[in-house]
Amino acid sequence: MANAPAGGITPTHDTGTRVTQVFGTLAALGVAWLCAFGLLFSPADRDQRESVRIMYVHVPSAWVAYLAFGVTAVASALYLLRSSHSLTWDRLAGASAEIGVLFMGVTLVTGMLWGRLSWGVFWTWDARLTLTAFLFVTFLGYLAVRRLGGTQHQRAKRSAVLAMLGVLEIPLVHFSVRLWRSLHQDATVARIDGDPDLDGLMLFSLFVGLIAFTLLYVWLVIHRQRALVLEDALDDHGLDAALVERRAEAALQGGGR
Amino acid sequence: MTSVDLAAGTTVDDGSRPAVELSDVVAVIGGFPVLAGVDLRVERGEIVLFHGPNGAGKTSLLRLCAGLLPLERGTGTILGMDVVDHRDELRRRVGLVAHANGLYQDLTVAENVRFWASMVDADASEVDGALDRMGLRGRLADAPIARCSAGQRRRTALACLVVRRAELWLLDEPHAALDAAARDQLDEIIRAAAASGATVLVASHELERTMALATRHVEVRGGQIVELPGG
Amino acid sequence: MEDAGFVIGSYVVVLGGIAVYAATMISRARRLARRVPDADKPWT
Amino acid sequence: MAERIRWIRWQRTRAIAAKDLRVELRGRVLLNQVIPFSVLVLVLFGFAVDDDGIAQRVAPGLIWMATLFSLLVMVQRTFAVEAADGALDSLRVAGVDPTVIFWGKAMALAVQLAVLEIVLFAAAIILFAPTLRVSGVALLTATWIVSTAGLALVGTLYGGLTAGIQGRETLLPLLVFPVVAPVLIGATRAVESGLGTTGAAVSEGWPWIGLLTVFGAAFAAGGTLAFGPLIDD
Repeated sequence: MANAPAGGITPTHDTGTRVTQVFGTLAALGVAWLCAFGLLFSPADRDQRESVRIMYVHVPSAWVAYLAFGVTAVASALYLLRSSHSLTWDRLAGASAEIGVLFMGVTLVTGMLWGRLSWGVFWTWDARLTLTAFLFVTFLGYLAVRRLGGTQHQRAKRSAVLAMLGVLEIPLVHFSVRLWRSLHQDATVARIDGDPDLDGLMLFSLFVGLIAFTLLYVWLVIHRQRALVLEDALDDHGLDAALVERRAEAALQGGGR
Repeated sequence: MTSVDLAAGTTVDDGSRPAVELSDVVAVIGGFPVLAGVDLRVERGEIVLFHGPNGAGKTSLLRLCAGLLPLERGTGTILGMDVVDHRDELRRRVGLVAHANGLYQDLTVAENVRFWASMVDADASEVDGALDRMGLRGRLADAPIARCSAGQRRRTALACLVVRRAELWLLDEPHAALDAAARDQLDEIIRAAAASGATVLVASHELERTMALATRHVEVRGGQIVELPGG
Repeated sequence: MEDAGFVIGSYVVVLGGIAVYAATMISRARRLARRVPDADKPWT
Repeated sequence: MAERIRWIRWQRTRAIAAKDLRVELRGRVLLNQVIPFSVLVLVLFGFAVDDDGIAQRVAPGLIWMATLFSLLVMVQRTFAVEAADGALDSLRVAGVDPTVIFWGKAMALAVQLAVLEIVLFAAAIILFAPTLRVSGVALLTATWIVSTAGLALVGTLYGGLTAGIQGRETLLPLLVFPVVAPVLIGATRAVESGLGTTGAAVSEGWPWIGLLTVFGAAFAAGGTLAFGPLIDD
């Protein structure tokens, strides 16, 4: 594929604009504050001691993961229901799902690290952790299906329907795991985020963490969504170039007989 | 988008429109434009022969007419119905027989035809009629497809077309792997179909054989139609 | 700080993971952007 | 008019189910390959678990794990029959309504799955000799029916999506296993209650039947709506 763009002039803009710069810097500031406070200033918890610091990254990551999958579900529904079937919704769903899987992954890892410190075991079949793992695998499947072939609208329709099925499964998995966990009368395991008594400053920092991670999510999803726009545009350009080649092929073969 | 006509007759097409009308149609498979701007018009009752080198797009053209290949660009109507908007409706009246005959290997010839008949509520007499027309009666009808000859499978697939009352026949290399007798029989079947009002599009390499059969020859190259003068 | 390994580790996992993803994603976006004319970028 | 259409759709659904079952009777893949495979999986579990006490306790779980593996094989087989000779294309070219295809194939898959589960249950009784009691029969039968329906619906739905796609052997498990987790949990607990393993009471099983029914209903509705867009281009 010739890398000189079809437009001839070398484009100046990449996926960044004023909007992304604003979100990017705010997110960076928020995360910086979160790390500083989380690691240095915040007091250790009475009974969880230092391990509570993990909460400042674990809870915001989990929040963004669920937010991202929510956006994917809403965007998928909008793609299906709106008669315009605009691909923007599909690309937003795809970008948000990819970022959701990333945040869900780190949520699971930090959850295990925290679990290891709090109860000495990496994985407990806690209802919430199990649902998180379920969503992680479900959306890995979603991303795999997005990469299947077909036209852009085929991809969009197939992915949107799969996202809707994903939403349908959440309550089913949630109730079955909760019903299943209720059978086990193991020791009253402290809830995963431990609900240590958060004093004002700790609560405020957790809140800053949530805001910072949400800004980070928005920044990432804007860039990723635009990258998908570029990918689709390249497909179309690719198609134009391929059409030119294909039509030339006809003239070429003509010389045969 | 299931159309309301499941039981009643179709309500969309008035029969006057041409069987196939494509303008600047582009279709893509895996990023490659198999059809790169096809313009084609076929009247009802014609037998049109598409020939051209391998990979020219003959099969893709037939699959597009059968509503199996999504339209990337351009517009098209089959039997008067838009390829995109009325896709389910037009599919009901189109029959495609390709290398894969769309038959169930483990079922017998008769069972296959009866199954496809049940998909369009054709009754037993139509099934017998189709089997007769294709010379698939008696012991032949009870042979499982897996043990049938290429000719018998091809004729079974055509019987399924007849029983489905397909108005547009799309045949991809119909003469492939057939002996001389089976080929003549096939030509008779195609002529009879056209005589009874069906439109037949044939994609084939066998120029001499199908030259006589077709009312028009169209050369396909590089995903486009290259009209031959006079034809 | 007690359990420093795990606590610092969790921060490294979260922020490191996000940073790696952001870097690869944006550099790929920049490469794509060079090959697509500005007309096709709705945000410009 | 409406009932006439509904009658016709039901006729076609039955025709597809009958076709699938006849293809199965002729090919006998279920009898000759899938059922031996599932019993073999059970035997391998037996080797792995090794301790009779534990084996007896986990027998219900092993039955359903073997069923899930067999479900994947059967789903790929039912759509391979269609794709092998381009029949799925022919079904679509014939303009057969996707909902009819979905329910027809799901019914045929459910029948075959039900047969497989009975054989597996008998094999587990022989291999692992779990406690058996008459009072649990009603619960076991309910579990059998409801789980089979749920698994058949999910299998057909995601089998349709991956039919004819390269790499479907790996994509299908990735899509199906998370979704059928509730069935694995629910059906295992229900069978445990039915058999009385680990002293579970029969009454403890019925909430799980409720959950499995909701699961089946969700995928009956979800499948009817989603199957068309998923298999269609």
